[in-house]
Amino acid sequence: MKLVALASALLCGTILLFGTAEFPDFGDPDSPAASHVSPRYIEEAMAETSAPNIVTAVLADYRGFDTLFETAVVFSAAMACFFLLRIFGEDERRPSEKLYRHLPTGITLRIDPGGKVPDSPEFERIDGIWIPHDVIVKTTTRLIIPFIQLFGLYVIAHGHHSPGGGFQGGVILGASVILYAISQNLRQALGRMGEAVSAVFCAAGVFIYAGAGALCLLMGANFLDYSGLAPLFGVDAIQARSLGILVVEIGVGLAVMSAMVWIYYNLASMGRHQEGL
Amino acid sequence: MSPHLPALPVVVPLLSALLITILGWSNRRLPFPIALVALTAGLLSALGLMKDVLARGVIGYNMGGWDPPWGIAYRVDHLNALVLVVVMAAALIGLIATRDRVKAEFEDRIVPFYTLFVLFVTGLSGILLTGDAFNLYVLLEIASLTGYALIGLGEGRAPLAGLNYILMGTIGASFYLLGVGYLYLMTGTLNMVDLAARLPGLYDSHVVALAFFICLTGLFVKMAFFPVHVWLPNAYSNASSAAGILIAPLTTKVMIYVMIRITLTVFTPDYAFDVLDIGDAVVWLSVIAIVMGSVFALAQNRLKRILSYIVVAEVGYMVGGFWLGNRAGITGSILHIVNDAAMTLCVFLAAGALLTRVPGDRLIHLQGLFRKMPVSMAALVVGGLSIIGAPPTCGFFSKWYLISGGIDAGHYGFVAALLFSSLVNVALFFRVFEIAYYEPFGADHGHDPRAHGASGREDAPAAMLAPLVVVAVLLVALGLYSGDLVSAIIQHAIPARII
Amino acid sequence: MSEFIDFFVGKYNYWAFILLMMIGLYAMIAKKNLAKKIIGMNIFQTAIILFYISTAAKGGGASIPIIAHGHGHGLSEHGARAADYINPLPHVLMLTAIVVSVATLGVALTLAVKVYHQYGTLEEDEIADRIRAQTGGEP
Amino acid sequence: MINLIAAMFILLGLVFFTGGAVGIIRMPDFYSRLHPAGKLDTMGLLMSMIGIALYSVQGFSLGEVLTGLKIILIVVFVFITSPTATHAIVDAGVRAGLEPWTQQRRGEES
Repeated sequence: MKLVALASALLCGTILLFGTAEFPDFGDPDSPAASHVSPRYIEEAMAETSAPNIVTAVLADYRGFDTLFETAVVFSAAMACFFLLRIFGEDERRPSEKLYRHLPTGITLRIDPGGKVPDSPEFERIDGIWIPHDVIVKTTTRLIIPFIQLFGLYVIAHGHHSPGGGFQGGVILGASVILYAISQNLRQALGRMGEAVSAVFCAAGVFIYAGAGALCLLMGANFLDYSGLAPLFGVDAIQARSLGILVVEIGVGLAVMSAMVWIYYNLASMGRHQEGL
Repeated sequence: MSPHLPALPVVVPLLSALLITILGWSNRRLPFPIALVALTAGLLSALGLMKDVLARGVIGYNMGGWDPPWGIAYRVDHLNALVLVVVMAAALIGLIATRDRVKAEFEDRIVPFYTLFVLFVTGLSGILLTGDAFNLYVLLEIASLTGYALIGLGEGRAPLAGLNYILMGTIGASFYLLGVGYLYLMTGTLNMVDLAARLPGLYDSHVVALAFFICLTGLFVKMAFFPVHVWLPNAYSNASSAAGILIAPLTTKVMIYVMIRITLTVFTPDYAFDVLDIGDAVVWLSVIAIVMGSVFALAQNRLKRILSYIVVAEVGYMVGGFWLGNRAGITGSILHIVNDAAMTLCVFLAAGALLTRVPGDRLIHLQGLFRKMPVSMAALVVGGLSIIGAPPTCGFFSKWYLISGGIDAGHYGFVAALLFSSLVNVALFFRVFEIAYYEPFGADHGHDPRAHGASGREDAPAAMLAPLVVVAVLLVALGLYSGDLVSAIIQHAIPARII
Repeated sequence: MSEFIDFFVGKYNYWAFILLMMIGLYAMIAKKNLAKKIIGMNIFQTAIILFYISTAAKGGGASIPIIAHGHGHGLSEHGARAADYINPLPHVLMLTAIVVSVATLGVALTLAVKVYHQYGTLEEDEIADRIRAQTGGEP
Repeated sequence: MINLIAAMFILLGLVFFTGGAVGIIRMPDFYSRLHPAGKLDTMGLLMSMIGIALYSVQGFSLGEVLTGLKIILIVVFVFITSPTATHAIVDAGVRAGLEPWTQQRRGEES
């Protein structure tokens, strides 16, 4: 098997290497790729979409249809994860036993089904006996999560002018929630951003994108032609394109954030949503 | 008709899939109606597109209002309008027929099931309509990802089969992406029409040939062409019966469409058939695919595995017929896309119907089923006859075109392989029918006391039987009207240069 | 010899991507562990991303595709010159491809978790043993 | 001149990074490997970020100084997060039951 693999990989590589002889050199400014379609983007994107970041302009406007489905891919991956892994109902191995920690002493209590749940701020519900009471990690994450989220929002909103956009910002926002889930525990993260919320937000994010496109259809322009939204925004066609890009970036950010969180919930707890990392 | 019609078969299902999640999360009864409305709208717009194309010829649609090659353009001609109607119709019929199965098999995950399925159809219809090589890749991944998920949640080995499907499918899609990258590097464009315009100057370039081979290899993996078919039988036979019914008729056919589209539109027939001159080699490969698919099918003892290997053989029919490179062969290949979608739907649906009443799909489980489930078995007979290629079912006519194409091209190996495969199919299906007709109903699984008596008739639920009967009738109708289909639509789908 | 060096120096980006791709392909075929296969799949996809991105490069001092001084004063009268900025299109395409590969990775890991749940291992031959033990050798 | 100082800082940072990388490979067990990984990376980052900040402050205009400050902000964040991450990893190792390396245990193994 190893030999077969090696042979096929080498064969594939040799064939591909053979083909590189006719390729344009690395960094050749006159290669067909650099001279046929792309100059128009570089020269006109600013005038046509009012977005100085050409990548954002091409991503969300010229080739916005690709990006719509890119977002839909993220959504379907999250949905697939949920569909395949989620196990509803109680874990039959440990039916609804609950663990509490008495904070001043660090003693862990196990409450069997039917037992009385302690009602005092001194008790904290935990996932497993081995979960330590870790002040350092909890405090640090509490300190930096707001900054992470602020940065995520900045990356989404500033995508017109600097590297960034919905995908990057969405991943940063999602990472902040995942960090919260890691540093506290899964149950608490689910309390902050539940499963239904992440699912519906994920769909809603894609829906904002596709809905913006469909709104253009209703306004009589082509699908995703944001200039058709100009009357709604009350600006001229080019500014409308710029605003349209912002709207879809927000949709993308929402969808990507919830998708990341949702995938994490399902993968980390193997679909049980009881205890994760 | 509305100028925005080309966007609708993609936009409506996409929005509906999202609505299924948003609304269905609170009300579990909503997903099915929304999916039904979405696919009906999709089918209607596909039919509208077909009518427009027949009246006006090729229709273009610029997404975002940007002219190609800068923006993404949709391009609808006879070929993809036809396949789109087929895909939408098969998806709609499958959706209606599997309603009860989905309820039974996925009772707590109806929302994700329908979301994924409608997204799957969205991806397929996007693949069919798009005129942009990279956009095709993105849509391909949507259709594949949702397909992996739907297949991965089944009985027994389904997750393993799904994982293998992911690994192979990703290789296939990545090869396609690499091929598109090579083309982009040489031409600087991604639009199919623009590519076709810029490629003739590069016909003697090795890179373009390499790009063509890489794309073709990727698509072969995706369509389960013989040496790289290994993912398909496991994936389709282990999938839950609802997922099998919904996915089996569609994926491979759409991939064959993509092959035809890339070869005819992007690279043009001149390049594929004359400059490269690989037609003969691919036809021989497909001969091997047909023979091996049939032989493997003979060796199986489970109905769904038999059907899966028949799908592998049928892929060989279509690929071989197309690469014969003459008008009859390509006509047969395109006609067979239509017919094979209907046939596969029919037999998988019949197998699904049988599975509602028998515990498994091993051949011994089928004993005496003609008495117990006459309608389902009758539909299976029609589907089987069509796969065998008996007139007046539609399978006969596409096979006729394929064989006459083979004779025109002087490729008797292909003709022989087709006849061999028909013989094998006769043997296969008549073995199934014999077991189901003559052998008494097995005692080992007669838990239901009624099954033994004279009133042992207990056919599948009517909600499943009605679509099954519709498909079986459709098989015959497609056969009777295949002449019209060819002269009205398929003739226009083939470039005039090919004789 | 010097021709060969010119050839290599001019096109080393393609060599790098082919090497990565071969590593990925080898891992996908040769490794028995499903997790390693998934890693191989990811390397394979990354190789293609590298290929696309390297085609975007432009020599001669081209900058990242964000128009300088586009801040604030609306439309710039002095239009941007194509030679000053690298090609944005491959970057856009690869943003899409990266997202697709992450999504594929997510679904693949999900299925791997399910397989692990079912058989208790991710080694292919051990899984095959378990399947044989369960079904008595039938497919 | 300022470029030279910046280059010196960056070089110094790279030396720390190299030391950290060597340490990760050379140290005998999990806990002692985390030591160079945590400490030297933080130090290396500090040095190279100061270098880059100095490099970006060429003309002492407001925008450049702001850019430099933003770069220093990265260091602040890493100073907060990197020890926490190392701590969390060590903690996980203890909980997973990983025994620290000692001279004696090494003797038993060989």
